[in-house]
Amino acid sequence: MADLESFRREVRDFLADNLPDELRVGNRPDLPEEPLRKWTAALAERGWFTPEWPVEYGGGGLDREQTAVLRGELRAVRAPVESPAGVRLLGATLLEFGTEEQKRQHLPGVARNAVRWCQGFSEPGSGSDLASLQCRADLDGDEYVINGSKIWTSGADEADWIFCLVRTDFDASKHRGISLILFEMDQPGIEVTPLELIDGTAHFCQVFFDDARARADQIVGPLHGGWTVAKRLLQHERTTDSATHGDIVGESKETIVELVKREVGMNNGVLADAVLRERLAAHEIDTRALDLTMQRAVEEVSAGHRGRDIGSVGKFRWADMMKAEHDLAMDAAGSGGLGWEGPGFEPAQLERTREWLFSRAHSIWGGTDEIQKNTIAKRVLGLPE
Amino acid sequence: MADLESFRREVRDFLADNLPDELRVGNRPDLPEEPLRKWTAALAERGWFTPEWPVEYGGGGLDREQTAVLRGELRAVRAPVESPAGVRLLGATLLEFGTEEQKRQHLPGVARNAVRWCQGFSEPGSGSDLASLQCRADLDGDEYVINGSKIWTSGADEADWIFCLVRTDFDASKHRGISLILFEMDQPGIEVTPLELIDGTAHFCQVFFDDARARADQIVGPLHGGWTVAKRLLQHERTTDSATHGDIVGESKETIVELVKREVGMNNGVLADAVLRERLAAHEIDTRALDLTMQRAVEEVSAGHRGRDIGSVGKFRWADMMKAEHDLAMDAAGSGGLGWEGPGFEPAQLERTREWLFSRAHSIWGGTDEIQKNTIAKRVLGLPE
Amino acid sequence: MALTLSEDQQLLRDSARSFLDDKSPVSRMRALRDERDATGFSRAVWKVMADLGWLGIQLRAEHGGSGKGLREVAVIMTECGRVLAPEPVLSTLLLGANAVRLSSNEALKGDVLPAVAAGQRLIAFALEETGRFDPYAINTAAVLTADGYCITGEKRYVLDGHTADQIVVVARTSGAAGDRDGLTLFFVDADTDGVEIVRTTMMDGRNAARVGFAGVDVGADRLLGNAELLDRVLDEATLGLAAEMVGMAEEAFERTLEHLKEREQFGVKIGMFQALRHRAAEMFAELEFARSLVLDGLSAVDEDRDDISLSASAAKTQANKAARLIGAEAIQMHGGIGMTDELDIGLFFKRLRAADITLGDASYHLRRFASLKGY
Amino acid sequence: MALTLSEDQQLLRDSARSFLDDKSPVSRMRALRDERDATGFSRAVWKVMADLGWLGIQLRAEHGGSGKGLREVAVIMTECGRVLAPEPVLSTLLLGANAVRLSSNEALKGDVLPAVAAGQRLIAFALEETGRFDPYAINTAAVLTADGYCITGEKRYVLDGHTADQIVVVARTSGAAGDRDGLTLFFVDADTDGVEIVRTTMMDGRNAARVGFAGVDVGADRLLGNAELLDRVLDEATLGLAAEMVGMAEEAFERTLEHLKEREQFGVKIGMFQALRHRAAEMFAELEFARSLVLDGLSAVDEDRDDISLSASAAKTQANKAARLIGAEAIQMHGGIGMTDELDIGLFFKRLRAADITLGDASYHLRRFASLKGY
Repeated sequence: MADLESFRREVRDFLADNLPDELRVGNRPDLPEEPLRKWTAALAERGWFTPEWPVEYGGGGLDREQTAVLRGELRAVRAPVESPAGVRLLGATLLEFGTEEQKRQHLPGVARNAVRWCQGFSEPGSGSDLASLQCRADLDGDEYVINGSKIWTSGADEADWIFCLVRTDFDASKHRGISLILFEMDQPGIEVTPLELIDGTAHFCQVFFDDARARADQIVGPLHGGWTVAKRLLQHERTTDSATHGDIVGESKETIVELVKREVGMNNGVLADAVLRERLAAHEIDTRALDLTMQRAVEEVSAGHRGRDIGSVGKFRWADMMKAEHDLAMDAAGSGGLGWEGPGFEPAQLERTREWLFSRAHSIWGGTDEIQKNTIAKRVLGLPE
Repeated sequence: MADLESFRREVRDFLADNLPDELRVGNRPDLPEEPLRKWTAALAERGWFTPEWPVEYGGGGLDREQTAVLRGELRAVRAPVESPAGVRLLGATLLEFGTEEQKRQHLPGVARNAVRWCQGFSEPGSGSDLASLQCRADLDGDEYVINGSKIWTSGADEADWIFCLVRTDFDASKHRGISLILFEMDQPGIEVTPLELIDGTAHFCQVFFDDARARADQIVGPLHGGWTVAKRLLQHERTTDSATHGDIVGESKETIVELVKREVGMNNGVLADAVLRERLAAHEIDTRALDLTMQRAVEEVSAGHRGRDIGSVGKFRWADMMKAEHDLAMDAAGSGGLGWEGPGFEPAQLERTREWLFSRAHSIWGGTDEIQKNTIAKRVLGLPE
Repeated sequence: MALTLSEDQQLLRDSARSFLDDKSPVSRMRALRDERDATGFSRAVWKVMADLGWLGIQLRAEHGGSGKGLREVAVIMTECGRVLAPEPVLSTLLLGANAVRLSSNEALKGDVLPAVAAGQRLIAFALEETGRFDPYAINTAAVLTADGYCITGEKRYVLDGHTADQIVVVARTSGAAGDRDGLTLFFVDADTDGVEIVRTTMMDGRNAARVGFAGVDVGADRLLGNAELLDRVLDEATLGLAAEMVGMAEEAFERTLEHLKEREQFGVKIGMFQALRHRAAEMFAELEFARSLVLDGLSAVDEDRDDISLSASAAKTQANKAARLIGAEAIQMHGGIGMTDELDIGLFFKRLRAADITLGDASYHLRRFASLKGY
Repeated sequence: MALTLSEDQQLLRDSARSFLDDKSPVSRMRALRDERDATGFSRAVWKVMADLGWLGIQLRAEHGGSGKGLREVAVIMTECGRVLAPEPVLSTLLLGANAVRLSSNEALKGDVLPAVAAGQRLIAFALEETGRFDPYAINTAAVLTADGYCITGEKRYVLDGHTADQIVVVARTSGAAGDRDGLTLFFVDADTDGVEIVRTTMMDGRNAARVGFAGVDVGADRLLGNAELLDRVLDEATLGLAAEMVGMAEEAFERTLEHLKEREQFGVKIGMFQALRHRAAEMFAELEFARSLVLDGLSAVDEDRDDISLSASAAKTQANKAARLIGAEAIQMHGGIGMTDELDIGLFFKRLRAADITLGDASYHLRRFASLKGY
């Protein structure tokens, strides 16, 4: 405990030295560029983007308690901490399945946030049936030739590398012929098209491969054994997405409580609308329950009392919670929530509307609600199939 | 229209002559016996228990408009009109599938409410999978010998006859070996045991057949073709149950609106609890929508614009509605709704508690919610199987 | 009380459907949106609607109409809903012109209604001032002057306000925001001095405006009525909008059913998954309930029953409930592709929610229903 | 904040479970109900619970206890919930005795608590006067007399009131029904003149009473505290009850899962139907959420955090939500047989709903949560 307190002081000193006030506003899209770059570099140098990774791969080498202290302090001062797909998903997967060469080649770049990664899993025809993917990799000497298409690839237009599921054995059953392979995005034969969503933005891209190339030694995990690797990666996605929603929502923004209070007004210290009041309380309790349940799941998984599939509960309830929050915001705002662009609405109102629209994606990406419930029924509850 | 008005006057005259004031309180369990018997006999004599049936089978021979007038007038004066299973289900089925002899033998007794019928469909092992029934009928001369068991048979302890689904062909596929047969309950080889439910009452019985006997000419519809007859009968059940819930609920009792007002209290002309107020309004709107939808379905089915499977919507939404009403009553009553028997609670409170418990059956009997939704998905929406 | 369409009404529906499918598929609304079209709808289509007799369908013959009922307007709105037609049917017909039609200002009727029927006049309805729908929460003031009134205030979410030739404005001649008493409806030319119109772009591609009244003088002959008129106009518009929602929800549901029948996952059509089948059955039930309550509400108006307001609130409550369920499930069941702007289903999702909020969400109508029922 | 049980707590849970499975299966509660047993629970089992150290588990050593926390009481209550044990743990331990334990009346503690720990004293808690839970809606009056107070009023739904040796009664010394100020807790012997107890039979087989106070004199030395004490007692009891509900819901859920795995329809196990599978996943999620909030609330008490009331209301809200869903689905998924009294699942259904209503339904706790959060 004493050590932990001295570590806390170390973090606070670091923050005092490296985090200017203008950045202490949470993850906002409009942060000043140069200070952000400097802060990010300082954080990366300590390995604190990836605090739990070993130092030799660019990590911070911290234990779980220290990591918790670090995260708590960062949150307390509203430090902007981007959490790119590379760190959250690829890192954990490479640590578990990568060769020593792969780790040394890729992890430091991820840890310094110097190399941007994107994920090539879904395909237009595959949807929830991920294993039905058709994107193929044919061996040609010491390289694979990649052909096909990936969809829902966020950040593909800015990524340096992609971790991509491809079919390497065309005769095996659908789950047994898949490999996870890494290759560079900046090469001939790769085309990226942004996908406009119902919220009017392009969070995702579609990527087309026409004889793109990947080195054969960039396959992660066993050849044709990529399905196991991918499933593990998706578990990470489910756990981290639901555990870190606080970061995703963005802390500097008006909270849902503040929003409802402002839109609906107070009456003798009580929200003027009794029905929205109960909905708001129910939403806050749900959020609390989700946070606690994910914390507990982490404790129980670590202690070996549970399998990782419990993350599926977090994923679908997180989606429920996000949708409920945005529905609540919309209902509190009334027609004020129906603006799209231009004059007549506050920028914050327009942003809320678009976030409401985007919130519908939460129960689809990263495994639909239906897939999560299938997983719980089968793996957690042991119902027959 | 003029004819309809003169018919309305005829009904009113009849009511003035035959329905004493003490009976103008709706379907209550505690009505005075002798006046009730007289009233029922008068109604039966006119054929008005079964107003739409042909006169030769003991019906009233009325057309649809006249029937509507009659029902409206009966309802307006809160006339008690028992609606036994015989009238609602067997009657319609015999009219459609019965031989002339069967109609002449059975319908007048049903119409006069003189012969009581029960329904032998479900079996302990069959549940929703009705066609998996095992109760068997073996031909022995001009009689069938019945062996097996039926469950959820309401009124079996008081019934004179049973209409019963039995297996007559043991080699055919499960839907093709079933027949609907009629036989008397008062015979050796039939034993009836009441089934106590969670509400503490025994609405249903289990019936055991040990070499019971039925005449071979009492099969309704084709031999081995009972499944088609049964399905039609269940459609009638779904339509009439959801269309006539007003009668079932009992009109003289405190309505849910009155109950909530009394329990929760009013404040400036508005229910003192804003959340229960919205729930109550939602419930009333649901009830209204259900009534209108069933009326519309009848119009559309008559006009040939729809198949009868629309009744499945009525059945599961009716169950939802009944459960919602009783949940609302419970929530309005608080701990006052938790009594079981004895002192400390009003009789009406105890009755409500038991009705709440019984309300859970509505989404189970007559085809579970799940079966209704399967039917809608397949027959109405045409989803692939 | 007819819960099914008459033969004439079915013919009207069929001809409306075939016209709209042909001349106004969803792609038309999408193109207007993408081009940020200044009008936001097609004046040519509006003219054809007039020629087809739709715009005067519920007006008396002397005003160029064919003397039908609200049900006929609703038949057209349902069909417009199916293709998301952006023409100002709700705003001009059921809000603006209807306020004139239902008023006792005969002079104004003679001037305005024939022009509306001919498709030559667009009328907006300037009511709302707050985010959540609350038709009596009016601060806009109308002060008595020598020859009429002077109106000052700001209105928001005025549907199709940017193209209106004339505006019905709800202002307060006495009392305070929240009072029903003291509300008065005036008829104002959009080009009167002091009227300021700023177009706003709505998420569902509809067109609306903020309309400011900076001391706008209006003659005493431009007075339409009081809160009683307001309530009646809103009831009829609410039912019309609910009918439009039934059309939108029906189309979104049918497109979703098609997707369930076509899309394969894990080697089978996804419509074979029981969880989705059961949810589809729920969607169907909500839609049928909405349809019934809307038809009943339309009958209430056309038969002048005494439960018009009650029926309107019941219908909108249920239309909103169906819209919310079907909108959400339409996206969810389409999966990732349903989240893309490329597919039309997202347009239905947005329009359904916007219509849900417009003229009162479920909570508003539940409370109104409760009040009308005396609790 | 520990969200998992410590090793000691796991041992306690395991030994409680094995004792209760052995000596107190659900059939014991059923037999007591069917026989309309005058006591309604087993004094012999109660004695064993005392011998096992359960009844003094959160009492100090000087009072015959072992000085553990609320979490240990909750572990026992969860296990009692799994077998629907009818013993007066909630009423005597977490309501009656806890009001004494949490008071500053040291003399009374010395007299009462050791006897409770030994299983020799039953104490009821007479609070409610209205149907819907509202702990400040108290009309029962305590009027100052020469040597104490005189209490007049009538209490309902007093859990296990019919067997109580002593009764904690919440009465009003000032103010009007609804006020928090003016509430005072007194400790009254059940055999005092003027105390009238009528046993009531509850639908879940629990035991309760109406307790009348017809001018009951109580000494000034029997005063326990005011509304602050009341709130704290209710918070701890609410958490204990929520823990019991987790046990009941867990058992009902597991029995339902077993049914899904065994029952065949249409030639397959019904647990293979996707609609049921998805609903089972929802039940599981609600149960896990309830478990988390209950564990967190127990930590709040044992660590004396400043959000005890907030956590208690959050936990009860979610326990109620889980109870309602799991109770309803347990019956529905069992089908017809689930409606029969023969099967135990109906007993869980009734007890879950009764517990849901007891000490406040979801609406009550949502409002309390909102107030505590300042909105």
